[in-house]
Amino acid sequence: MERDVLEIRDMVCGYGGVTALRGISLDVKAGQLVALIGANGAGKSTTLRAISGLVPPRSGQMKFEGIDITGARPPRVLASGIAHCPEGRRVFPHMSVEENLDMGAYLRRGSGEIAADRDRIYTEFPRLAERRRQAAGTLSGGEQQMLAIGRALMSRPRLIMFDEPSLGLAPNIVERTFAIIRGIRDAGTTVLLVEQNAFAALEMCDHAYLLENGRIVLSGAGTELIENEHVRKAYLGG
Amino acid sequence: MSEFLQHLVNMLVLGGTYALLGIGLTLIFGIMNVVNFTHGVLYTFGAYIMFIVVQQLGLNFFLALPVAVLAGWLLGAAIELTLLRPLRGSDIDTTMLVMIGAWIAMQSGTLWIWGGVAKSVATPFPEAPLVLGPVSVSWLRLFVLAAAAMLILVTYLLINKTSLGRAMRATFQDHDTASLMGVNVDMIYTSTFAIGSSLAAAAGALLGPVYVIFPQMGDLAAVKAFAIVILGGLGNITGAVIGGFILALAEELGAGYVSSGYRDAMGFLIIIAVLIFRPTGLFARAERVG
Amino acid sequence: MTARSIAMTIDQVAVRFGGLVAISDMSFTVGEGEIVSLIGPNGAGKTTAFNVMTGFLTPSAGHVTYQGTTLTGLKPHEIADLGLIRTFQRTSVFPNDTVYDNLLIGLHRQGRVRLLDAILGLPGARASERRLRQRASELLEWVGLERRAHDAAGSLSYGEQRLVGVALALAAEPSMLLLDEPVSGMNASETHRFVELIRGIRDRGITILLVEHDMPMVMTVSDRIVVLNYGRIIAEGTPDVIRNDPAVIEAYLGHGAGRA
Amino acid sequence: MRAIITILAVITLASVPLWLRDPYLLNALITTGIFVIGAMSLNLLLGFTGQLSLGHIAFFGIGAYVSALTSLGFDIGLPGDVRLVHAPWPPIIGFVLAILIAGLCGYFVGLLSFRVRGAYFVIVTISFAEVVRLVALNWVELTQGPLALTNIPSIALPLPGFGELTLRTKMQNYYLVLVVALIAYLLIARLVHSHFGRAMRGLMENETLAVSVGIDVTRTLTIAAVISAAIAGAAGSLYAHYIRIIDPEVFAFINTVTMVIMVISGGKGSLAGPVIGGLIFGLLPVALRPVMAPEAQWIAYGGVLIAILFVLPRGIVPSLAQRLTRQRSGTTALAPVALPETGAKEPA
Amino acid sequence: QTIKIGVNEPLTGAFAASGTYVVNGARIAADEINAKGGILGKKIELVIEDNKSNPTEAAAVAEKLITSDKVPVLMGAWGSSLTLAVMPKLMEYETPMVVETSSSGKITTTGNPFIFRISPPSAVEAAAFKGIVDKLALKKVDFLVINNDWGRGTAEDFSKMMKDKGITIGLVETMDQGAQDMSAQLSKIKSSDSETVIVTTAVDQLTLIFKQAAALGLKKRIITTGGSQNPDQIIAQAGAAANGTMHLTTFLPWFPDKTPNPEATNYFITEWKKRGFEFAGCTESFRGYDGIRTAAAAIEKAGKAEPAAIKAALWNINIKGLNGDIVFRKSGPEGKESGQSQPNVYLIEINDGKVEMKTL
Ligand SMILES: Nc1ncnc2c1ncn2[C@@H]1O[C@H](COP(=O)(O)OP(=O)(O)OP(=O)(O)O)[C@@H](O)[C@H]1O
Ligand SMILES: Nc1ncnc2c1ncn2[C@@H]1O[C@H](COP(=O)(O)OP(=O)(O)OP(=O)(O)O)[C@@H](O)[C@H]1O
Ligand SMILES: [Mg+2]
Ligand SMILES: [Mg+2]
Repeated sequence: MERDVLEIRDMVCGYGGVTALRGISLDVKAGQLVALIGANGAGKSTTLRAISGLVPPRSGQMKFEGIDITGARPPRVLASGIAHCPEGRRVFPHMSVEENLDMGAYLRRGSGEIAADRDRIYTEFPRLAERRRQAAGTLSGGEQQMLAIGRALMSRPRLIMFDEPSLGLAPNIVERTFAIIRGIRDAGTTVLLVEQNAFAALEMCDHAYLLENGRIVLSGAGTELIENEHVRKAYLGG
Repeated sequence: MSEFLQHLVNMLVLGGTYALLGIGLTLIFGIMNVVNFTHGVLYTFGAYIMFIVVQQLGLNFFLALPVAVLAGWLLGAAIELTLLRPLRGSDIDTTMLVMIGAWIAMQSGTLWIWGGVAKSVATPFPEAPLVLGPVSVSWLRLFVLAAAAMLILVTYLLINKTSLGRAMRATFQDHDTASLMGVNVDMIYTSTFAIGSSLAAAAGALLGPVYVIFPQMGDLAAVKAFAIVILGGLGNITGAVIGGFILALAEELGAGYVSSGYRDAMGFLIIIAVLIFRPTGLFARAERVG
Repeated sequence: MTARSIAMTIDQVAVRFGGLVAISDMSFTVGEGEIVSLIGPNGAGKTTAFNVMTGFLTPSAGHVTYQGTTLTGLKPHEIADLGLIRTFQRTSVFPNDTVYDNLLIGLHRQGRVRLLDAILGLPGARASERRLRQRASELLEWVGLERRAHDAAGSLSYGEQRLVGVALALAAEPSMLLLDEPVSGMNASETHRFVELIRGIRDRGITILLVEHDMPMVMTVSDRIVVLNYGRIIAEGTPDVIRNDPAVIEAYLGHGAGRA
Repeated sequence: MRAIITILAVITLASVPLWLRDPYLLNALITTGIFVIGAMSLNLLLGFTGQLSLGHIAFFGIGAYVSALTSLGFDIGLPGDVRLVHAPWPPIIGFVLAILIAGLCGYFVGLLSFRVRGAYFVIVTISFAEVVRLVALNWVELTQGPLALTNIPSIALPLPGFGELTLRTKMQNYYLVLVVALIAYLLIARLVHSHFGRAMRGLMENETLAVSVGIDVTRTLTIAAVISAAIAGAAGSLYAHYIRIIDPEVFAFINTVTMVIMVISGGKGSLAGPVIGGLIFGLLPVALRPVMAPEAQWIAYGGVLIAILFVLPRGIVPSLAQRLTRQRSGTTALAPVALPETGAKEPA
Repeated sequence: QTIKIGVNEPLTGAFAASGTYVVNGARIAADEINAKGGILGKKIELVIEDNKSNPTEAAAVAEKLITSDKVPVLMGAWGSSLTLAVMPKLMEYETPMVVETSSSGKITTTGNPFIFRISPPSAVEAAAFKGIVDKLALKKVDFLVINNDWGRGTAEDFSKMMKDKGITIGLVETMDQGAQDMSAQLSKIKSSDSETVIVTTAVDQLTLIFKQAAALGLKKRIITTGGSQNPDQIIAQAGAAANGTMHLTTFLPWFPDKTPNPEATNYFITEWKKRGFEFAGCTESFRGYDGIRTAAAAIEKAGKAEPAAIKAALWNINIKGLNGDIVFRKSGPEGKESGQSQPNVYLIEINDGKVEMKTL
């Protein structure tokens, strides 16, 4: 389990004239849960977008399972085994809950297995089962978030990236979501997690990176970061 | 009474025509969000393909139809690749204007190549109409009605029941996220536009022989198509069909019982009235705030 | 608790979407100058309640009264004119304008001058412009986004956009503020700072109704909490009462949330 | 800086008749100018409230008919054997009435626009224009229908103490159009830079949010529609008195399309956009006429349109302004990379 | 050194087909004249401009032809609204124009002394039709006309004439120019109790009407007016549906010998075919041919290529056009009369896909 599945070297990227990431290097080992924390605007989401190919990197290199994915478009990144649950839910508003879930399995074949996965998600989030025919755009914020998480799980990735999955979820659902994330990690899926709920994220992760102003300024085991004075002050409210 | 029956039959035939005009546009305008001013040109294009294949090459009418559809598909794909793809992500008004430019240029090109004189296409259908009591209807138009119904059904199934259709809808609701789901959005853009275009060409190929074929024939068709698509709610195929029949009914009864000068006015008044009471078309999508 | 006058009354409000009951028979009040939190599971109807209070939705039954005015039939902007201002759960900014211009638009209520004055550029209109710019700068500083003043609001990160949303609500000069999950997307330290901001707002006499899933924050800041589940009020009381209410723990807090 | 450019532009435009003696080119400039006024009014709606009026020619045409009928007089039967007879009035009154009545029509369309947005507004405006066209075509007693209103008098300016000045020459008409255009430009500029203009922008970008901070949609959109329609009506009146014949063809869809081309190619939402776009697409046909076959002229016209948007996708003025600021400050002015919200927007 | 004649025609837009026909006819006339040595020792040169089927453009084109190209006389502008838009320019620059197609009565009645029209306004056509009416034993007629000056004018003038003859007028239905589906109007006419329908519109809509009337089982006598019908195109496109229809026309290319000027007709038709144009276009293009010959005759008579002289000379010409003698008579308010010539009008019938002349 010591193999690096995801290796990122000196990645720089941005939007138009803005540079959002100023040279990021990070490694994610197989089967680990890696957390990425940082303040608003630090570049966490951009990092995930760069990995999944939504924002093309300007320089640097990315490898997944030894294969170069630098500059690959999202479908290829997904096909190579990386799923991305984006920030801000991003459900397809005029499609039903069920169709949204099916979109998550777009690249998969075999309707039987897909249906089984869908049912598993309905068991995890019974609320979604109640609303399976409702247009996703009319769901409440938290319901949409559950849907976004479920949809990302539908692709059965080997590496899954969550961008603030707890956003807008009720405490009991946050608990369940974190349990799910731990569960898939335990089942062998690698996880890259961006969370504002830094305490919870650091507590459950195997390794963590702290991002500030588009640079990685700190990394280590989750518990190490929790102990860190700067992290406590700036991110844990202590 | 017999006049009324005849009007009703006309309405059915015309409504089918309108629905056919609407579905191609529902894809491109309703789902893809491109204000597609080339819809009318593609309609004209389909009709001219029929003219070339049937009248100039002397091939079979029924063989010409799929040729026209295919040609529409190709032209649509070409338009998307050359004109729309470079402007992906631009404002909807920018792409609209590019489509206006393409419309003007292509229509004039048609005029240049074929001249302004109207053409017509011979069909294998008998000239004598089908007479049922007090009403008569031409065989050709019955065929068009049947073909329209089939195309509408196929389109409906494609959009609502296939994974390609689902990917199309997803792409135009949020194309970044769709690509995260593994959708090849470039392919979807091109194929949606191409399918919509082939439907426009199909409408032209079917209706060209019913009417006559000339360079500006698509303009009126396009205006009606826009009205129908919006009346039925953007992207809603069932809505477009019902919208088509409502428009046909309004025009038919408007011309029959109000005044033929106000025939088209009736259609537009209905549109205004419907939108006053249902501001997002007959079949609005559910929306929420907050 | 001292007897205070009532700012808002929600009276037997119900909302249905087709067959779906989002809120049923909801009644509670918010006192003048109070901070009340409205909490509950996802889909309980909290945002829907906000939509009713601010006129974006017409309730299927019941009505809302704000400072003696029944809000039924009022349009959202008329309700905003009464000083009842909300924020949105989703990020909501004017994406193509700079952050600074966003705030100027948000200051609409304070910047009204007669159309003719504005067109003719009369001194009154110009003085008003100056005041607005002054105020926009203050607000910018207040949310700590000075650095981003001239960036398009749509290009900010998620969390930054949420801050703009709150600043916009404040720009509209509320007498009562409805905040829909204001700290979602903020970390613990940022939340901390935000709690101070909210207290500051309340101290200026602005009533606050808060929807939030961040329990530590809700528990520290609220005077009173109302709990919704499936569109019904299942509990109401001080943070201490709510924290230990078994029904609330079961439906919402979850058993691990004791730490909150 | 901007003021200097504006003043220079005005001086240049004002000097044109002094050195340009070719009546054909002056004629082209005058008709272009009239359409530019129409385009500016369309820009007020499209560029500043985001509502695309594809029936904008209706207001222009209404202005033209009102002005023509006021100055020609009419005699029509009303229900119940009443006749409404109107004796000819001076064209200048027609001009004022054109503005008022077009504005009134704008009011009604504005009320509608409070309910319908985006594509739905587009189709309502198209429908409105078509209905108006059909009324003009079929109410033969009033409008002479397709037989056209002919012999419309030229505008005469009352000069107190000196009687009247009838504007017959090209030069006089040129200055008339220029002055009206300037007034319209200033009016729109003041409007969009006021707090009212900000309200319009707010509505355009995020209506829900705008409403929640107290912006009145109905009022804002109605005022914008009224002013826009009134300006278009003024342009229509100028058209009627300059061309001196008017028939229902004036409502042709292609005329609206021409204005839309002028606005978007020049840059919607920028004040100078419709002027620049208008001059280009008003004069392009004049430039193309001698060099190629008629059909080819249209193809070239469409081609130029597409080419401009490929190079300057946001329209000439905004795209160039963006490049200039980028060069000057060395950094990019930020355009937010489109990240759609969960609620899909309807097309405009 | 040439003598210029301005041609202001729709070559693009809705009327492109007709405008192009007219221009092609005009070219034949110019080539013929030049082949014979031109006029006044100079060749004539046609300055052809496209008015884009748009009145504003038509006026601009007139301005260009007169001021930039300095043509002393124009021909144009096909449609009535196009011609009407040009007329103020003629006054402004005092330049005459030969109107070859437009039919609106207004053109010659509003007092524009620079207008010389060789096509018949509907009143003239109605008057010519008067003699035929009795032979057809009409009792009650419906109208289906294009909703423009031409259609409306025809309905009005023919109704007036027929009422005087004791014929009852039934429905007057209109259709928009460009409309493709006339079933509603035809259904209404089908259920009326008239036996004849007078139809006025351009050839494309005529084709559609015949087809749609056949599809609806409408079995009434159809008579078309206006002379723009291109019967050959109708026969080709409407097929059997055209059988039995009658057409009022001003030119008889099928029977050159029966035309007022057989020699010219034959020359024109031969030339037309030689240039590879469709025969069907003759019924429109002859107007351009006659128009240019009229203008040329006036220049010759004037002895110089100057507007005022040409205008004066137009009053004095007398040439044999393809559809009759072109001689201008005064029309309109006194002192500023326009010129109007009286072309011949014929009735033809389509039978078994062939054009037959009805002797009147
Ligand atoms: N679409 C965009 N266009 C332009 N700039 C952007 C865009 N998205 C993000 N940025 C900029 O990139 C930087 C990093 O943003 P990013 O979204 O990665 O931050 P983040 O760490 O995820 O913050 P948050 O916690 O608020 O979500 C910010 O300065 C932001 O303004
Ligand atoms: N326009 C609508 N159409 C149909 N159902 C709706 C609509 N708006 C809301 N709902 C439903 O009503 C319920 C209440 O939604 P609401 O947004 O008020 O929940 P909430 O309490 O704010 O939840 P969250 O904490 O997740 O934001 C949800 O189940 C939602 O799916
Ligand atoms: Mg983020
Ligand atoms: Mg909510």
